Amino acid sequence: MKNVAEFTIRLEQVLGADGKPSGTLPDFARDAAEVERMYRMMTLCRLFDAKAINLQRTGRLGTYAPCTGHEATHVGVGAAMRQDDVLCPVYREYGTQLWRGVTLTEILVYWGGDERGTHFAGPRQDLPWCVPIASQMPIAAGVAMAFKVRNEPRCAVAYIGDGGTSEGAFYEAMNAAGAQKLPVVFVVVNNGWAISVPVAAQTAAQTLAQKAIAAGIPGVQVDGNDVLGVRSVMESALERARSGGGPTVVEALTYRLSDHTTADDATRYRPADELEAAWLREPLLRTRRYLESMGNWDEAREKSLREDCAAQIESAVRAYQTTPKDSTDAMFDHLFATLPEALEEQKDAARRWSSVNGGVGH
Amino acid sequence: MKNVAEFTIRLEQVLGADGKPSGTLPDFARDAAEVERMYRMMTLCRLFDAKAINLQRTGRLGTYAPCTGHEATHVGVGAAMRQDDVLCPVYREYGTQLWRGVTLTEILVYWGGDERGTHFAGPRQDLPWCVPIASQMPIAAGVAMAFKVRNEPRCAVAYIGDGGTSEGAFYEAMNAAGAQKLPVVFVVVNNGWAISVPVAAQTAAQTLAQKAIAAGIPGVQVDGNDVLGVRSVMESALERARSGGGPTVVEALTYRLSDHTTADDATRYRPADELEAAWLREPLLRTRRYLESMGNWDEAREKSLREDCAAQIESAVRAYQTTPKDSTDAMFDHLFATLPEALEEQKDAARRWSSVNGGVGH
Amino acid sequence: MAKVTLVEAVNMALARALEQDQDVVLLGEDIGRNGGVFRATVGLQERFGPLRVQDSTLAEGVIAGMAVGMASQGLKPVAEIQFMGFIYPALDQIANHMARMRNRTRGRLTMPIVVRMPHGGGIHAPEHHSESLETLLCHHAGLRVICPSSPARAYGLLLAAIRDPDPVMFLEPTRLYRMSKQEVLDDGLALPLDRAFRLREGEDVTVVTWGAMTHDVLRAAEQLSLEKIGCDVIDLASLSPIDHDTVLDSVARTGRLVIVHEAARHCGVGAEVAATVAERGLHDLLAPIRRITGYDTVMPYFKLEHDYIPSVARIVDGVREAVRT
Amino acid sequence: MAKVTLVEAVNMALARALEQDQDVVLLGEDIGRNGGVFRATVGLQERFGPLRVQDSTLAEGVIAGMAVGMASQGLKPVAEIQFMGFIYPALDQIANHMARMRNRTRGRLTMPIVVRMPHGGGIHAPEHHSESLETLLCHHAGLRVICPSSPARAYGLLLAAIRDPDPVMFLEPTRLYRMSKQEVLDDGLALPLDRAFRLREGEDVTVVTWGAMTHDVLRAAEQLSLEKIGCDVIDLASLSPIDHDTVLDSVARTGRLVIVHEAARHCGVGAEVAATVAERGLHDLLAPIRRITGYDTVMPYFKLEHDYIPSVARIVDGVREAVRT
Ligand SMILES: Cc1ncc(C[n+]2csc(CCOP(=O)(O)OP(=O)(O)O)c2C)c(N)n1
Ligand SMILES: Cc1ncc(C[n+]2csc(CCOP(=O)(O)OP(=O)(O)O)c2C)c(N)n1
Ligand SMILES: [Mg+2]
Ligand SMILES: [Mg+2]
Repeated sequence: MKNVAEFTIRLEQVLGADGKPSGTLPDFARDAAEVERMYRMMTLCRLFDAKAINLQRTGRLGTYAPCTGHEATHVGVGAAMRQDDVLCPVYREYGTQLWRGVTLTEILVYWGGDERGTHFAGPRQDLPWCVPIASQMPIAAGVAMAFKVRNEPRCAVAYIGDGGTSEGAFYEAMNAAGAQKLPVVFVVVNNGWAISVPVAAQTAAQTLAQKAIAAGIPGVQVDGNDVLGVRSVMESALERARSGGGPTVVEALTYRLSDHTTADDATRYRPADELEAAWLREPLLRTRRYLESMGNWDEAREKSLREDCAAQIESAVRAYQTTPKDSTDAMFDHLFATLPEALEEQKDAARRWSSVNGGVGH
Repeated sequence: MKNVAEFTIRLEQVLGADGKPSGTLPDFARDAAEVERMYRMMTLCRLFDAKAINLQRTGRLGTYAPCTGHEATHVGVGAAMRQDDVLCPVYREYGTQLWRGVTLTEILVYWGGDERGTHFAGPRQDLPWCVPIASQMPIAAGVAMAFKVRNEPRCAVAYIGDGGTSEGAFYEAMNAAGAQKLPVVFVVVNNGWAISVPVAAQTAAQTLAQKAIAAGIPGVQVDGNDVLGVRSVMESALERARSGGGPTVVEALTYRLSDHTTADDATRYRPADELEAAWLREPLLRTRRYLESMGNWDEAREKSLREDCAAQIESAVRAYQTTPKDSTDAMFDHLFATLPEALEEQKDAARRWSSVNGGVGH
Repeated sequence: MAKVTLVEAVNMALARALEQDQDVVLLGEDIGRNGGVFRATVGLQERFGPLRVQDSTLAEGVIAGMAVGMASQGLKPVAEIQFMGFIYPALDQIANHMARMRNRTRGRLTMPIVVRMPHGGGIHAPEHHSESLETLLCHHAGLRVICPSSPARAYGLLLAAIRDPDPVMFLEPTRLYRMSKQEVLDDGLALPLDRAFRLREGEDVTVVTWGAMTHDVLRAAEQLSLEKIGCDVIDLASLSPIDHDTVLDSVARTGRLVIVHEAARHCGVGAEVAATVAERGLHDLLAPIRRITGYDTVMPYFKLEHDYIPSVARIVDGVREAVRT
Repeated sequence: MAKVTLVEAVNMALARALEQDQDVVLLGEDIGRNGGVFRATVGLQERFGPLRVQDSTLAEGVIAGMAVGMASQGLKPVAEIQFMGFIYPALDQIANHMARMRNRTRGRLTMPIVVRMPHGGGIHAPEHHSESLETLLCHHAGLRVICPSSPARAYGLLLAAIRDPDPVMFLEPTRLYRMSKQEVLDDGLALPLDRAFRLREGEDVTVVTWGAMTHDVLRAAEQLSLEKIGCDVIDLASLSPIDHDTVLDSVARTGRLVIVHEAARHCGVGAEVAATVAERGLHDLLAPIRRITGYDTVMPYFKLEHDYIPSVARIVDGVREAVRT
């Protein structure tokens, strides 16, 4: 037998769990204001998560997918992207979305059961949340294809979870993007679990980054709790994509510190000690330690940051809670550019019955 | 960055294009009778192909997918399998099917537009031809799962083409088979083309064997025009699967020497010189040369083999052509174990209209 | 006799099938350790082991395809699709193989498969978790499509589905999963797979429905009885094939037909019921047929879902109109 | 004015759209160098280059998903699925994204997409190459579904579909691709997307059909005219939404309705036509509605396909019965 191809998968980490540099620091990591900006957003995400879970528990929000534990990945990716790049999210990457201009209120309106949450006043071209697992992947390839057709220096970024990598759509999209050299970066957020299924039961692959090899494109692992590492790896991948080098797969190694969603109870299936150990690697504290080591952070600033976040969150919750229910017309008005005549009657009926029902049939 | 995983893809070849050994000969390759058996089947396939194409051209067969060029792969795989293994074919792997007991008549009946061709009097558990590309892959994983559940030392073998590897189902199945360590071997027949699309446009992967890395399972290339190499690589992969080692991907490098099907005209898209060059690597001649070098073959034997094949083919064509059209009842009788009452009326109508139409509505 | 919810009845039937028949194998996402996101399979992996109750990789195409492969070798897979909205990646296998294998091989390979899936809305779930897509399955010959409307019918029909030698799509209405309890005897007795159930007798109008809507129809019928309007309520239960005779018999008596379903109206299963009556029972009809259905819009996210799902008031009104004309 | 086949008319419309609008991009399997397995895109890659006319990887999910992504950024993709039987891997994208994106984002991202696909049987093709699955698409709100029945209508409707700001599923009947030629002016004029076409006037019975069956229906009508039975033949052309008014107007005059389609009967689009007439036009009906359709079996492999597809004789007989009762 003769060797015909060889591949290596590498792991990047810039900031260790102790908040000390463990690799070569990228330039932005020496800019304290920039690091602070990321830390502030990570903190906002953490606090928002707690509030959203609380709203759900008290009957004021629908099922919600928390992001606790993923903040470094989400913010690192957001910070690496340009504003005119396009994000194709799954459902819990608030850090990236907030960075790009999605509002806390939009997030709440969405999980409050209202499509208007996806109207995104900020990043107008970003895709909305995507519930059918992995289906965002071919879409991201298409977004990238649009940039290629129009010869624009823009990139698509698609998220997918460890569980999502089991769906064919993940691979189909990687493969097509590779074959057509599309400007897209696929971020695999390996948070250890897909609801109750651990990664080891999801695939025999020892890394998820190596799935890129199937498509003939580069795959790289990064410590997903290291916001500096994530941003740095993403910047390289985006640069490569933007300059015509084609797609990259970035596997961010992190951990879902919460239940899958508020409808889930992870204690049923997840060992308590695994969760405990994961908390020791969580992303916020190490970023704070690093900021402190730059002489740029202290207890007072932390306190004031938390107050800022709380205020922002409160105001978003207020805006959410005062958003009146959408009218049934909306179900029809956004179905087509122009409602087919045949549906006018249904639109009228829906409006009529809505007022009779008062919204509940049961 | 640190290295976390490394992979190598290797290529096996035992018999060179010149018919001389180019690698370590497996034991069966020293058994002239065994090699002759394979050569005879390869020859039968080649001659049958010509006949089937001719039947189609003269209006006596429907669209037919030729196998010319693939004989070594197909026969090598067949010879490596045990009779109680299960084959999940695509549509042109007659060499494997014939080896396993599918008859020439069944193949003709099938391409003659009649489901009865899949009734397989021989390999009762084999799957029928599978037209929806890549959909045989998850089925093969399921066949293997049945063996695992019942703890039987049997394997599933699934074929897929180079084009087929672009479908998500290919990868989903590999991944699931890897995660669940199923006894299945996936044979990727890389014949260079998927209808009009060359492999290089189908994927950026430099080999198709490396697609296995995505699933965390072994992938290996073999010269698909080398029947000894194919059989040898398949025997190892099957042995591994049978003993609980899990799935393997085998990429057989061969070439589609024909049009895609009789409905296709490859001259529209395929460079003539590529085809010419491929003929120099075709599988029959080298096997014959090898047999000759074993002192086991000469012109007379060749001639008598060809006569044997022609006789077999003729008798199959006769059986095919004297097979009366199936009755419309068959459409209903095999829909469910017991036809739902609601369909009795339709069954009667179909029977009635069939005699009125005389089979043609246009 | 235990009082159980619909999801508990499903669990009981699955346990019994696993116990009685070694060939029965369950597979699906999160059905093992976690017991299913609705707890339909709770305790089963513990009891029958990880090969009989398998956590699948996250790929509906694999779940369905693996079921096809297992069935082809004689097993009786019972697959779960986590929500009906996620059936799409499984449709290639369901339509092109499961529904056709027996026919394509002229009876050589058969598909004794059940595909279970939560169906419909009304539980304030995320997007894509509330779909009613029975039409997509019903249009494929070779499949049976069943939708139970009570714990007892879920138990008896699921056992029948598992024992049936052909593929059965088993739609479990999410809003009934825990709606109410009913005494269900775990006696292993199956119900017939292609019979509709007459749930209430009435002489004025036939109301055909299935699944979760059954309960709203019964409530509407109760209200209408106060106005002396008698509803003959038929729970189709089997959406393919449909027990048209039961519907036609009823319409022959009442002369009026109202069909209620949650799925979108355009090409919904209600159209098939209406069309068949317009063919075979036209002369019995004293008034136009009415369909009270979900609208021809996307199933809305939960804030508007109760504006989409036909309400009791809408049903009452529709039936009243049918009777008045 | 050139006499062209239906497939040539499709090619003409595609060429014109590519020429007129830089945002139009074609994608699909074998559509480039090879010009499509039916030659619908022949010459277009040569003329417009490989970025405007793209050979896709062999993955229908990618073709549909890429179309969604491209459309979200303002392009107007025209995707080809090689045969309708291979639509399944694309359905997740079509149903969950293409049909819903405008609604889900409340108008922010729109889906000006056309998905073209050969439809139906009768050309002696391999298994899975002859399916009529319009119901699967029609049941999804947010999609338009079009099926032309002549070269001129294919040209005008395809142009309309490409210019429409919403997703249009465009079903091209394979047995019409080369059946006959018709003069088609390449004038860039589109036809309205949601109007049925009345192809023949008659006073005795309304016959509703679409796609390839239109020709068999017209032939049947011709035969029936010899028996003094006048058929009002309506080619629906748009299967979602349906131009019910045209059907109802006709039934109001004829009092009789026969629906002819190739797809399976159970939950076929014919059921929707029948149901709507039984709701809105019941009192006009002098006789039971009749559906003459493919059977509720798997579409057979080609030896039996002409026993499956309604024949002219079967149509003649069905219409005759409708008129006699
Ligand atoms: C096609 C599809 N199948 C099933 C589901 C139900 N489901 C929602 S989230 C989830 C697990 C996803 O896990 P992963 O991809 O690891 O993402 P994570 O939630 O961990 O971020 C499943 C099975 C779905 N949403 N879509
Ligand atoms: C799902 C699906 N899409 C498209 C087709 C049409 N089609 C038939 S064969 C083929 C190319 C297959 O190429 P490859 O996998 O390389 O196999 P080969 O024919 O070369 O053996 C295509 C696109 C199909 N049969 N199924
Ligand atoms: Mg995960
Ligand atoms: Mg090929």
